[in-house]
Amino acid sequence: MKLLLLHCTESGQKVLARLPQIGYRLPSTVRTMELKCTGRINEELLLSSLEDGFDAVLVVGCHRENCRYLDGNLRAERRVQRIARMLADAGVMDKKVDMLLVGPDEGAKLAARIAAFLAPGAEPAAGAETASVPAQSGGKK
Amino acid sequence: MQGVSVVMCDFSCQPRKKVDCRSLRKELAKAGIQVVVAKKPCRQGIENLDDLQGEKVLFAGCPLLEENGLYGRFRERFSAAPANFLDLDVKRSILDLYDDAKSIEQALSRSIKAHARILEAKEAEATETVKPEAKVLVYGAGYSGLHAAAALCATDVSVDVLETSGPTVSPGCLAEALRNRDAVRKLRAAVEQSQNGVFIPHRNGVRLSALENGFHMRTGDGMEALYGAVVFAPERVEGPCAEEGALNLSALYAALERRQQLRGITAFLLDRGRPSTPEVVRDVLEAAKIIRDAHRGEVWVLLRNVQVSLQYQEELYGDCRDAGVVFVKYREDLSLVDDYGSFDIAGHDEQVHTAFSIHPDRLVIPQIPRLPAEAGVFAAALKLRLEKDEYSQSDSLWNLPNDTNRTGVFAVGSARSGMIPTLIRQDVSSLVAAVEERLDPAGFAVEENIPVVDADKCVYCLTCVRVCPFGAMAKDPEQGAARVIASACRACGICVAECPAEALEVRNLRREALFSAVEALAEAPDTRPPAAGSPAAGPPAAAPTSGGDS
Amino acid sequence: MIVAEQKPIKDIVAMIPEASSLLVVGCDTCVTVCMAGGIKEVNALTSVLRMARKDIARIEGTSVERQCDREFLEELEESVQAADAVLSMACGAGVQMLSDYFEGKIVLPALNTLFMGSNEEAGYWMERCLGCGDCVLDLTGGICPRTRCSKGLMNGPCGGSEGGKCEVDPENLECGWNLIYNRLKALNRLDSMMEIRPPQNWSTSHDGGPRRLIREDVKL
Amino acid sequence: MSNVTAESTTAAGSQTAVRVTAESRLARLLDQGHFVVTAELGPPRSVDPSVLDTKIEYLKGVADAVNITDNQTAIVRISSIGTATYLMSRGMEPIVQMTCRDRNRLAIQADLLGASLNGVKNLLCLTGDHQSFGNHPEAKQVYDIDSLQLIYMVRQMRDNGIFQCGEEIRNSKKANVLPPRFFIGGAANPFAEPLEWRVFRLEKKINAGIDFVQTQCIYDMDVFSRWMEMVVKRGLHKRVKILAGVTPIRSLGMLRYMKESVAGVTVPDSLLGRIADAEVAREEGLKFCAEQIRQFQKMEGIAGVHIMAIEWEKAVRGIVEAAGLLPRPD
Repeated sequence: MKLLLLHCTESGQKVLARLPQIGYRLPSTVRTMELKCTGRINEELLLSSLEDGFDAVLVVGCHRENCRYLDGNLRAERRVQRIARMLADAGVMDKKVDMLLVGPDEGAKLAARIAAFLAPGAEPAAGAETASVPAQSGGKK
Repeated sequence: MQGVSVVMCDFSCQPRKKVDCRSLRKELAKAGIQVVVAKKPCRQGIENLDDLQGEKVLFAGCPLLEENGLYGRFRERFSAAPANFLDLDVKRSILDLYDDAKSIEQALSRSIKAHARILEAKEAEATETVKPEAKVLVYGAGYSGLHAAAALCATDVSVDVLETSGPTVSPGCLAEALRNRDAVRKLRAAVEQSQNGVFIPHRNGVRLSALENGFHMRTGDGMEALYGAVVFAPERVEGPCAEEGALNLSALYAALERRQQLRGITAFLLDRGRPSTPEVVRDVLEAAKIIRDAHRGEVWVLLRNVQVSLQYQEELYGDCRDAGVVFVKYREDLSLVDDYGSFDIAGHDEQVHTAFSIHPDRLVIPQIPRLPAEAGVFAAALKLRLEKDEYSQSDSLWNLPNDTNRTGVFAVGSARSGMIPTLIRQDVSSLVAAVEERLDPAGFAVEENIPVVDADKCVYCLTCVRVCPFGAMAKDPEQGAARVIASACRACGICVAECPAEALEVRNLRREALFSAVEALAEAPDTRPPAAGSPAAGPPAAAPTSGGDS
Repeated sequence: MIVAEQKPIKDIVAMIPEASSLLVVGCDTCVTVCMAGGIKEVNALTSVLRMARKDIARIEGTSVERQCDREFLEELEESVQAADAVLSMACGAGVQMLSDYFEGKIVLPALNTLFMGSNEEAGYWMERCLGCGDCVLDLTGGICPRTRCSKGLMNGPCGGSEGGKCEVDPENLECGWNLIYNRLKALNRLDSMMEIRPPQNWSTSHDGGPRRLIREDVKL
Repeated sequence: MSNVTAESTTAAGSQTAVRVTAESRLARLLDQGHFVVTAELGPPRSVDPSVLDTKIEYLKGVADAVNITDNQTAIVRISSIGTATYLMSRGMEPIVQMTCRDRNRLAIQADLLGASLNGVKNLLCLTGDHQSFGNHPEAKQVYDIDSLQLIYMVRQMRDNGIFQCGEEIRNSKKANVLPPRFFIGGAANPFAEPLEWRVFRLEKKINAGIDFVQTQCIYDMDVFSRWMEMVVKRGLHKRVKILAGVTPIRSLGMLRYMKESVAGVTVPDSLLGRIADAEVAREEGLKFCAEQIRQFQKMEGIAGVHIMAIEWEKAVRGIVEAAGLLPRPD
């Protein structure tokens, strides 16, 4: 399960930067991409990310009423909802998009959401960690 | 990617997580990226980078380098333009990574490649500075507008004051104006007598349009002027009472102003329908005191649900209690019988649980002051956001107290918050600083990542003009396309996301660069098998909830 | 401007027949401006379809200036011929032109064409004209009663007008005749509202059959 | 009547036998295997009953049921249901024609309830002529539903006891479902383009729920025979009672007009020649009409004839007599 975090420079970046402080490391299948504001994220970016090979995209933006650009986060949220609905209606079950509104100090919330994305139906987190084996990409470039 | 070189910290500060620079170099060389490793750059500096090739440099380091000003010095040393330099915090990636040595390099190369693509697409740009017009327009000659104008005039800024037809003092400052009768007159005089203050009557509509370096105004009389900044201080107006014979606050204050005798019982009826704002309460209590003290009248204040956030409200309550004002907290079932301008009021006092009935000599029903229509038009022309209660300041505005969503437009008084005289005085002093900064003759730099319009692609649908939260997009009839007002743009990218014709691009993060960066991220192999879900340090409550393949 | 909206994606996915290649064609004029069928929507829909219809080997998207002009459709010759089916993201006129031009191809509509209207604010479009072929705006203060009145009355307002709102949607819909009344009153032209308007000649509308406009002077 | 519900509560499109015999005389006669005769009566344009009385006189005892047109050719006349009620009071059985041009689904359903209340048993569902042909060409058209949808709607009302919206046809939750019960007819035009589609259109109408069909007036017996062959081949004649339509030729001019100006009517040149050569065109026309009917009686799948003597009801008796179809059964 490959997950892309599209996050903003404000709360999104800050919450990511503070993850090590709460002892959380991003799982290896998670990639991050920073944008100035989640308002830049549109349908095209979300969908092309999924097409590029990500199984899910999680948009991480600021809380409501807290966007530096007034309503970039709300615009992103609506677009994400629209695409989520569109994918569900189109019968695309293996791809997901979601939005998380966080404050800089809500690393645990982000971590929980990532975990929920990555381990649907799998063993609990601890088990997953012990099962981890260094990956070898072999011939794949 | 021939043009991009990477300078990377050797991360010797991370003894447990050594980066194998050789394998990383090899990995990146495949993509045509040269890597130069700097040894302890944060301590030893970054001078010895002679074999650096390529025009564009991606510096992969940690926030320490930025904090120590090393990036700045690096840019100076290699005279790198902003478009040719990008810094990347790889320390976080390293911390996030795993004990397995190989995976660090893979993860880093992935991240570096993605950013190299972004850097590659960065365009050289001239550093844009905008030289603003030297004048300020103050919209509104009310209490706050005059304060602002007087303060600005005192700093040698040229000020035009647009005088609307509203009252000289808006509700909220009535008490202040009455107590200090000369204050308003003095403020006005200060503007008039200063060399640089001019009053312009607001007649026949005023048209305002945004320019790169300020605003253009044209009055109905044909007068035209250019301004570098606008102070939005509209006077709010209290509407008339629905009950014939009852007074609104402004009418009562006019009576007090005329020194009319207000003997007998004066009843104030508050919170009808909507809770009263603190300014209204303040004006009411102030009037009550005057009526008690100067007119020997009896005062009843009927209230239900006052907003109790005003700083000095308790104090005022106290004052008025001392002055003998009768407070009644009425219930919903208050009866108000209008007998041709004479009122019978009966109800139940919730605090002392008794019924009451009064027959006041005059009834005052304060109305919620409203922004006059022409001020709304003015605000719309500037794309100012009028939030609830018609304030021009959004909750999410973060900068200085006077900032609005439109750069170059500042708010004081009722446009900014409640009409609280102490607050207005504080605001005006910060306003003066903000305006001075804005009108700095040296100019101000525009945001780096502003959007650019591809006029060939633009279908002139004006979506960007409508969605821009900062009023930074305008129509350009000459070009037949949308235009970016760079000085107002805050580079959020909302317009780029919304543009239906894909005619807008963020200057330094073009669609192609962004998409190929995402692609690069997706292409990179995982560092661990996909089955490895949450790491041990993950949140304790991250129990899986739904099925699916993993 | 013609205003349209995308059909529910479920319907679009279902209407596309078995094919080995599909071409999605947008239109750069009205439907781009109303954000229903421009290049951006083409890209998004193409992405979703690629994920939803994995049975179709090739799904591509493109866009032309105006689908309602043959001359612009010429540009599509090659790509349409290479596809088994074409999904048009234009208004009904565009879909029909495309289907006429490429007769042998299955041409499908991705949009529901809604009305001729205005863009009131970002994300809000409103019907302004029925295209009845017999304009009465000179008599009604520039507000069309046939379009803005739910009943299309010509001698309104009816009894369902309350507080300036129409009974059909008292929350959001303004009574067209109330608007006309206020406008005419402001223009001091209320007398034109007192005239009894005779029944309309609907033969200039679609009721007279599909309409054609022939300008001999231009045709020459 | 109970067998109607029993027989045909299945969705429209199933092959239900026509059994609305208990109330509709037309249905009963068809069921009994009689070669039925229906005629057409155009209501007059004023409330003067004398015209109507005369027309009734001409058709009484000649036609088993009489079609009452509904604002035929989009010209305002007495309403079909109003005329039908008058006819019933004079002891005749009407077939009410209902078009989609002037009424939306609300008005149609309401009128059908009213018609049923007054005893109308037969209904012919039509799209209706475009208003531009009539005397109110500026009128706004309705066409809320088309003839197919109308047929299906009436069938749903009759067999499932529901309105078009799905609500049951009853006055309260406890009351009985009492829908209008009609012997449902439709029109078929074997001569309109595209010819090969015409049989399928009939089949579609059968699937929607018609019990009988009356055809457009026939002049070209060859084309009609070919159409009937296709109908029989598809077994449609077993699913619907087919009444062949004829319009007696009054004059050469009328025939020419029919050929040139009426869409969906074909007149072979041989017929045109025959009438042109005749001494008295009118008599030759009546003779041709009777000949046609005799031919229909021999053709497989034709259950009767529908005589549309436009504003010439007087001629019907002679035609029926000449075709050997008098007296009519009870």
